[in-house]
Amino acid sequence: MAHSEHHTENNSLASNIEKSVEVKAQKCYQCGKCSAGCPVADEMDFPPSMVMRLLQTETPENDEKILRSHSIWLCVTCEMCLSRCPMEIDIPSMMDFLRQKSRSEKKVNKKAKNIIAFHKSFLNSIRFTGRLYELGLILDYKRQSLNMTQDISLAPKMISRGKLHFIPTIIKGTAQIGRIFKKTSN
Amino acid sequence: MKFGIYPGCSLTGSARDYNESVFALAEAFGLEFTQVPDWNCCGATAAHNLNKELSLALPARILALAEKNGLEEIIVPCAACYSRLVVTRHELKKDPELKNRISEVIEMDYRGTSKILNVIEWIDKYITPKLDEKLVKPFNYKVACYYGCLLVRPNKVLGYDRAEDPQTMDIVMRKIGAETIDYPSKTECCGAGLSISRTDIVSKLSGKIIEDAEHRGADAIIVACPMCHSNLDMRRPDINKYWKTDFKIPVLFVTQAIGLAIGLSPEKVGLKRHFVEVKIS
Amino acid sequence: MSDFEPKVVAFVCNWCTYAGADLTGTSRIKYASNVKIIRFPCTGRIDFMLLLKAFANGADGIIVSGCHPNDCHYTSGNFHAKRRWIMFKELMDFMGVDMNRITFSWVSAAEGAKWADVVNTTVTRLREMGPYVSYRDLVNKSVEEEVKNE
Amino acid sequence: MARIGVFVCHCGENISATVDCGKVAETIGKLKHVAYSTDYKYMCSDPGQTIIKDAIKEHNLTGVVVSACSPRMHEPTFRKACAEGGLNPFLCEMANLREHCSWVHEKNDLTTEKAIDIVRSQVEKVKLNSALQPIKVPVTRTALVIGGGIAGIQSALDIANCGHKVVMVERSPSIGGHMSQLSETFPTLDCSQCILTPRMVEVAQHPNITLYTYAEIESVEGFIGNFKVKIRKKAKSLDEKICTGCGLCTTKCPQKKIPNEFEQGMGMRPAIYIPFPQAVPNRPVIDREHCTYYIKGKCKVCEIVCPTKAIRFDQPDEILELEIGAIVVSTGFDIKHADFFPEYGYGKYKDIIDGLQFERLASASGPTTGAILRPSDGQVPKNIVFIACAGSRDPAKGIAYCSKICCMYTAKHAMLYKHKVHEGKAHVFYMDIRSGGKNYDEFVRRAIEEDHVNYIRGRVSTIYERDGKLIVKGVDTLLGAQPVEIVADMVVLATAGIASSGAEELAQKLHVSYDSHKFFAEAHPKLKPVETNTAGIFLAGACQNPKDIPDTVSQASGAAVKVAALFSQSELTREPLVAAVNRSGPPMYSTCVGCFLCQSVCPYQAIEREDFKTRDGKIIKTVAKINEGLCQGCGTCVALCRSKSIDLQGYSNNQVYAEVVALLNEY
Repeated sequence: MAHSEHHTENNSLASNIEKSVEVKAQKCYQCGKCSAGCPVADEMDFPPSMVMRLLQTETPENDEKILRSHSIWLCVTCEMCLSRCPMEIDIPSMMDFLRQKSRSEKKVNKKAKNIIAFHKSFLNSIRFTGRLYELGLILDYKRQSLNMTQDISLAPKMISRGKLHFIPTIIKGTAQIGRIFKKTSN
Repeated sequence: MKFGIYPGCSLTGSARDYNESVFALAEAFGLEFTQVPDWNCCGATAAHNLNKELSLALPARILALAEKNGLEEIIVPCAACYSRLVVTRHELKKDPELKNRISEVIEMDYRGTSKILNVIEWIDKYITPKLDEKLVKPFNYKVACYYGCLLVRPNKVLGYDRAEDPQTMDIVMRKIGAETIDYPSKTECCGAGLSISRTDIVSKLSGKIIEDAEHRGADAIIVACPMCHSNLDMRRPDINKYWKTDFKIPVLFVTQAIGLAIGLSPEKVGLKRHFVEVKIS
Repeated sequence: MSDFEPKVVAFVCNWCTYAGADLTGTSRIKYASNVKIIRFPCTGRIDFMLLLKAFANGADGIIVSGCHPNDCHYTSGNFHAKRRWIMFKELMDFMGVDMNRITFSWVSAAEGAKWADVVNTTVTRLREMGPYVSYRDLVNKSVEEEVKNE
Repeated sequence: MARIGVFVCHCGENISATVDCGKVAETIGKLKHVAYSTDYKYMCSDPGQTIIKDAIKEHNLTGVVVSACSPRMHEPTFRKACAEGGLNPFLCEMANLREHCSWVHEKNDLTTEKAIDIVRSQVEKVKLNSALQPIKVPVTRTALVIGGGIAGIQSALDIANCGHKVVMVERSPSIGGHMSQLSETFPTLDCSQCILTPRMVEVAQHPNITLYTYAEIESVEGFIGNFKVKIRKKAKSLDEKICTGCGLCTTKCPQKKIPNEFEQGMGMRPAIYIPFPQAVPNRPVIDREHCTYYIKGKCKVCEIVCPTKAIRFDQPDEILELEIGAIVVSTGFDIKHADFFPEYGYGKYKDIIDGLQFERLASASGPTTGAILRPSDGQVPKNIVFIACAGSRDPAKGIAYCSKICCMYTAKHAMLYKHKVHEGKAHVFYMDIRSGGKNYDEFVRRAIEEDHVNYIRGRVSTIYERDGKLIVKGVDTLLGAQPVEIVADMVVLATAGIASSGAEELAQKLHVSYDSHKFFAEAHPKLKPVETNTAGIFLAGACQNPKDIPDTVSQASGAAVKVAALFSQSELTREPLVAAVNRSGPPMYSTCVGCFLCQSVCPYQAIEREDFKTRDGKIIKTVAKINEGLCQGCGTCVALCRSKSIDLQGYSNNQVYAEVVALLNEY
């Protein structure tokens, strides 16, 4: 702790992460156990241990690579990396931070378009009704992602099994939910 | 005895079967629930992916409502909701400043006093003690208990079972007569919230789990999470298409299996709503 | 209160905490300079009346630290210290001495980092508590009053 | 009137980099009673010491404060210098400006002010010091060596060869330790038992060494030169003098299903057993926990078959009381077992073994007579995986340190495997290869270059079983974290080296420090690596931290020299920092009220009774008296004394009070 006081304040992504979510990138010694256990590592442009390594360099070029990566959006928060990390580095929390930073700096990877569209549709749904309205979510997601034909056969089957409602449930506290969204939107 | 229950959105929609089986079990064992009044969605994966504060505020509102209504114990059947609620309680306990800020956001007092039970904890506490006397149709099948991610991770926060090769669900299943298999995919991820946006990944990951269970001779996969269920059950056609297979192994909620074992009808526990036909009864 | 720097005296045993604090130095771990150490052979040697003398002489806080239970170089000195400490604490609490100003800890010869931690948390706490003028006032007042009465 | 000299050391730049030493000397020089104050670059150097000696004479000093490093480092140096300058050495105190000030604070005025406060408190203290004479105590020239592995063996032989008596205590039935379990040793691949066994025999036959196996330390009292040690000789249930070691009993014992400790559980042994063929002493013991007779009350087959009638079922444990002058602790280490690893199956897969188990498989005297076979089905593994850093360097599992020996023995294991199974494939998952040491890195390179061992840089995430094979999932971090999945027949975990079981209890009996991992702590990380904080107790081998054989043997010889040096004198001088009950005459007086509470807290039974008598012999009063030979100066009696009649020389009430006042008040 005291040693780091010698360093000048820097604005690298790693130091931002340390300040915001108390995850210290320099703790990583590159054993790769996170990447080895990550279920989506082979889909990622940078597996988790590589993200850690890029952070450690603290260069603007590599910080940029992370924020523009597909990896941060593919992370499913299954927590396997944290569960097995010998250094107990909270990669999932770090990924949450990186996703938010990537969005706020408008650096979202194009391939992650659908994933974000889904998340946005999800939040839109609860924003106005308080609960998830699954049919609404699917329709809104189709609108946002323009994937009109996806899952076209699923909906009728769901409806026939009573798993999809036509009318959303609206809770009493919707105004309050709206305010929660507003207050946390910064 | 009265408990609070936070069903969560899935149980009112795509996981109606789970909901039905939980309520059927409660009824059979003379247990009564009080729903957390006017509950809202916990925010799930979407909230913590896009907005950390929102991901804490939504569960905090639920917990505050439970407290306000004197619910000392709430059962949360959905593993995803369970995870969000417990994580929120942990984060707010750790950081009193954050707790005050969130209390202000939700316009309610939050103290973090309600006890949160996942479905297995609920079964262990209230069902298991009276299970032997009610058991009429032992569940004589070989099953693969699938815990997924959110029931056991992050283990240090949830403090439930063990992170590798958990056992609690296996123990419950053995109590009703099942043989449980040891298989490594127990806590591998099914693809979770990528179901709609990246169906290909979900098909791949869920397919691996199903293959592992089938390969080791399981007759059924037992789950305790609506998201896992929908990925393994509702996504089965996608999985079979992705892997060019014809996996037929059914996926049951643990509450459904118990329901059958105590003699409830397949309809009563919602088995008819599954996509993959359940030939077990 | 932000500029206030508390004066802290640490009463430590030679074998564990003094050696531990030496290790903090050897390891170049930094900590707040408010603390000054007085070496005793053993925490068993520490007469707790000395703590009151320290407060009377301007200390804002005190650390008492020795070997972990069972690790005492002299077998049982730290147990005797602990027992006397419990009595002393009750008594002082009753008499209105602020026991939050005293940190009692175990730091072994191998726990250099822990020593820095004990010092830093104590100093941080004392910075918030402010100077211990109430005790010094009490001592001075009673002397003045006694003089007056005579 | 007091005339104090103050000598402020820069310690090169160690102190002066953050403390303004000149200012310290100048400020202190202005204090009342300070007759001389100066600063110098290296006070401990010869010219530095000369400055002190000259000043004592020139300024007629009555006390000296050396403001330098920790007194734990150089107090003897400066006390000696003072004595040479004509001042009683106990009139010298040290102010710790280095470890407690310059090294732990930033450079600023506050740090210099703190330094001044520290020096001032020592000036006030030293004013109250009194001239003391050292106490002389005799030395018992017998050493105790605890633990009979290679460390203990080496120490014992070295001390015994210096002509001193040695008592060796080993808790298992044979000496030899882990080294006797090893197959071949790196980096030369010479057979471990071949080089160890002659040494074991030498211990047993050495006229100066008394060996107690199957024995443990019960208690240790006393101090350097004069320890009193109680040893529990556990009942071996036979008369060792009569037993010829023929071993008939061990072959006839009907209870044969006890996991063999020597084979790391990969073989079975009977209840009456000799741990391994080369055991020293080569006599069996009965494991009472598993013996049918002790469990069910009948059997006695061993007694019936014994040709010399040596079996003694009712033999009790024996307690020996020994006078000991010095102690070498060489209790060695244990390793973590496979069940420590949840992600590798909690130990449920038979073909995941630890390093010591592999040693037994590879050993010609092992359960497979040297063939590498899977424990599950006895097949030769065609594909074998070694995992380095299993548990080590893993703070999440509570072990942050590097176990030091694993890189080398993993390379050795892979090499041995390749030498025995030519067509097999060996893979090593590693994080770093730490092969510092003579011919060590060359050895690892040989494994890679000549034996084609496949080194993969990455840690394994999980291992599971499928169709009788072990699936090992890792990544190759040198290929951008590319996934690696190996279908293995056997996995060897290079598990962390940990402190030996019972290390903590032993440390507490010995009153030596130990770290959070229960490894024994050395007195100084660099300059006193063999000593402990307790005078007369030394360390050898892996009880301090995991070490390989050469390091262990070197340290063991080092510890032996420390013991030999101690035994080279017939008397020791001890610091006279002991307690004293006040006395004044005439004829005799003490404020002691004779409550003797001090007696009840004294850990050394050093408090005696003294009667004050009238001229005609009538007792007026009985008061406490300190036996200086026994008192160790802990001062517990001082703090407890209600009438303030006991004081501790060197840490008197007045001295400590003066320190407190001086630390807190500027004047």
